[in-house]
Amino acid sequence: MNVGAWEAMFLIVRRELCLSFRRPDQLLQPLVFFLIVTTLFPLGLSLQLSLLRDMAPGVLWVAALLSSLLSLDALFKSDADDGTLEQLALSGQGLTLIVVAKTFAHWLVTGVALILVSPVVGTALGIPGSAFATMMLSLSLGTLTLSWLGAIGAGLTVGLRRGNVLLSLIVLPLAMPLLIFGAGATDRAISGVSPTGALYFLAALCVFTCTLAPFAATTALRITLE
Amino acid sequence: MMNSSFWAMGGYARYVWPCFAFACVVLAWNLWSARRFRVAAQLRARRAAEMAMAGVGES
Amino acid sequence: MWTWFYKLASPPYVYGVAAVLAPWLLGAAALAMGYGLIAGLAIAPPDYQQGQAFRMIYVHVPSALLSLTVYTVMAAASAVALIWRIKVGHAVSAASAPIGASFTILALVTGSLWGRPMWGTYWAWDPRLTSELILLFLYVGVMSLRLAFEEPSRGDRAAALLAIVGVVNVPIVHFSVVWWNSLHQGATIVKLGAPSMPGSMLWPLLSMWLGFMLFFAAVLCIRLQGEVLNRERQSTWVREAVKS
Amino acid sequence: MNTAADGLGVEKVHVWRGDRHVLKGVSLALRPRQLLHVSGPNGTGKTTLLRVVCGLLRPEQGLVSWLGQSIMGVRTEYQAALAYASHEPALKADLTALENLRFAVGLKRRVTVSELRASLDQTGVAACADLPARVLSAGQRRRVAMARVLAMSATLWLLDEPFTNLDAAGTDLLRNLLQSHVEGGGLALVVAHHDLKLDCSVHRLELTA
Repeated sequence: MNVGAWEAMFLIVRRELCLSFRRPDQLLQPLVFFLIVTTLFPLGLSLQLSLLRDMAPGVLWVAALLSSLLSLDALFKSDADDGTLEQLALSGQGLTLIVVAKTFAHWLVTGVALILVSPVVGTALGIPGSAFATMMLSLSLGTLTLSWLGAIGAGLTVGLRRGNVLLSLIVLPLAMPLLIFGAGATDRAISGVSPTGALYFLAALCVFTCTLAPFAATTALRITLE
Repeated sequence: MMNSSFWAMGGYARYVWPCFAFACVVLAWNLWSARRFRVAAQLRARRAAEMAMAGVGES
Repeated sequence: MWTWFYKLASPPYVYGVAAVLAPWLLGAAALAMGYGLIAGLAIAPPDYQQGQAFRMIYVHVPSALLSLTVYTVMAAASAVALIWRIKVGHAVSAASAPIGASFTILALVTGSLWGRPMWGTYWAWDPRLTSELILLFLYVGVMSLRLAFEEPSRGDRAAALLAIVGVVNVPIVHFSVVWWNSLHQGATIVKLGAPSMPGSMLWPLLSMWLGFMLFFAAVLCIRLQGEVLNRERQSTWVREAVKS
Repeated sequence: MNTAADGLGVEKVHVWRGDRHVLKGVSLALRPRQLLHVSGPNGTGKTTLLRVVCGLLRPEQGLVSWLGQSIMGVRTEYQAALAYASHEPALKADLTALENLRFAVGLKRRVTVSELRASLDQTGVAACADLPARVLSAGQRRRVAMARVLAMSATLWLLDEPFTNLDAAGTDLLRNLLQSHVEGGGLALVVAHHDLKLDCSVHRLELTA
């Protein structure tokens, strides 16, 4: 009568989605932060779309990275604070499965929202419609990888009082290759060159992180759960 | 042997000597801070030993 | 052979060995660096391209190599400590972090000083220097994570995991920075590289590198004694060792 | 090695919290149909012992065994067979009591909503099944947590001060639940300050400073 792994994962994802949609304001905050950060750049730089276009991929990607990081802190913290994380850990499903399900649910809530909003932001920054496909594909790979890197960071800093800054300090250096290949792919798509090279590297990074990060995140959580 | 052309470093003296000076600073800092760290640890250990010796309760 | 390895796991043995080795390593480091400095500055001929400016490689290249080696040593010690639960591994990792960070800063400063004559500015996002900068961020991440926990044993394990995750990412970061540099920069600007060198130039570099390695080992031994004492403050052998 | 072949065995467990030697060689054995009442002044490691027993905290020295095997080897099977109620009731404030139960128990075994409502009713909080945990009182939350332990139908109960915030009726209710669980072949390790006044076989473990 034991609950299967997939069934348990599906249940946890439903739990996370149900929890997130109970507090829609916390759902929108990273998104609004993403929009605000991308509006800062034209104000700081210039309003000519031609000039903005060269900066657009970098701006878009840096904003996406920062807004994902913002929401990563809450990945384990809310459950750790009210003790439910221990209940999940002791559910007999193994901590790795819990971490995989929670991180995937977190990506669904934050990453996918970023991807859906990115065309709007892209147009505002002068990115031509032809590049949207590559941009959204690279963003989806990028945010998924970042969610996993963030899961390791969140696992390490969940017990700390002011862990948010430390989380960014830990995760951003690991996310720099992501930014390079992601912005690189979008940049080449804009200039008409085929972005497949950068996209392959990004996909390789994504697969590499998605396979190894769960174990690192589980060890991290086990350290702080003690 | 220590003529002026040696110190001039072919015009690059402005970069070569600060470079080596900073290297000495970093090496000296490493040595000094390591020694200071060890002494502090020994002091703390000695104090902990005296406290334990004097029977002041470790909980 | 295993008894030697097993003895390394016991803190009093490591404390004793570190105390004995430190002065010898320091002496050897001074010798190697002494020869390297004299030969590098005075005896080696100037480079036909960079002139006398090339002599800065005698500090930049060893410190850049060391910054990577020390990170690898830190990650290896962390892996040993995390997998086989040998507490001395955490002490070695905690002791080597600040040394590695200082070498990274040294590599960055000497790199920008060495690049200045070629580029006209002190920083031109050279791929090697950029990777070095990111390595510094990794060092700072590991050190600050270790200090963020009240309980030392938990901070050790968290920093150990981050060190292992970091060491896996170092080659990835380096490769992607090189790819990024070739994408935007092209080969126009001469990259910071050691010129191909005849023997008279090469020997000082090798001895400086050896000197830096020995120096790292010496400072590690000194710092390791402090770290071991901090972690074993309650055990009995510490009371004897400290009383004398 | 008195590892209880059919129950829970703890062998000379040592735990340090920073410089404090919290658990000094604690040993215990618990067999089915037995209850262990752990008591002792604050800060003597009662909660730490519970966290070591349920496998959350790995002791520096010593061994915890379940059915004769070390729990580190069979960690997930062991944790599937236990129900842990921590010091706080551990409920998600935004979820209703029923949802809290469904997501927590649903990970351990397939359970229907009616079963969940039945266990909520058994602990007397059936009325607030659909209220968010945020609005419940401390006593009601404690009862929902108890309903969760009941619904998991685990063989081993690990309860950390389950009587806090409970009124007289709640205390009696909990005592009967413990009684029937232990007599039904279950094991229970309860941390509590006052006497349990149960008439099944109760062992005492006093943790000293």
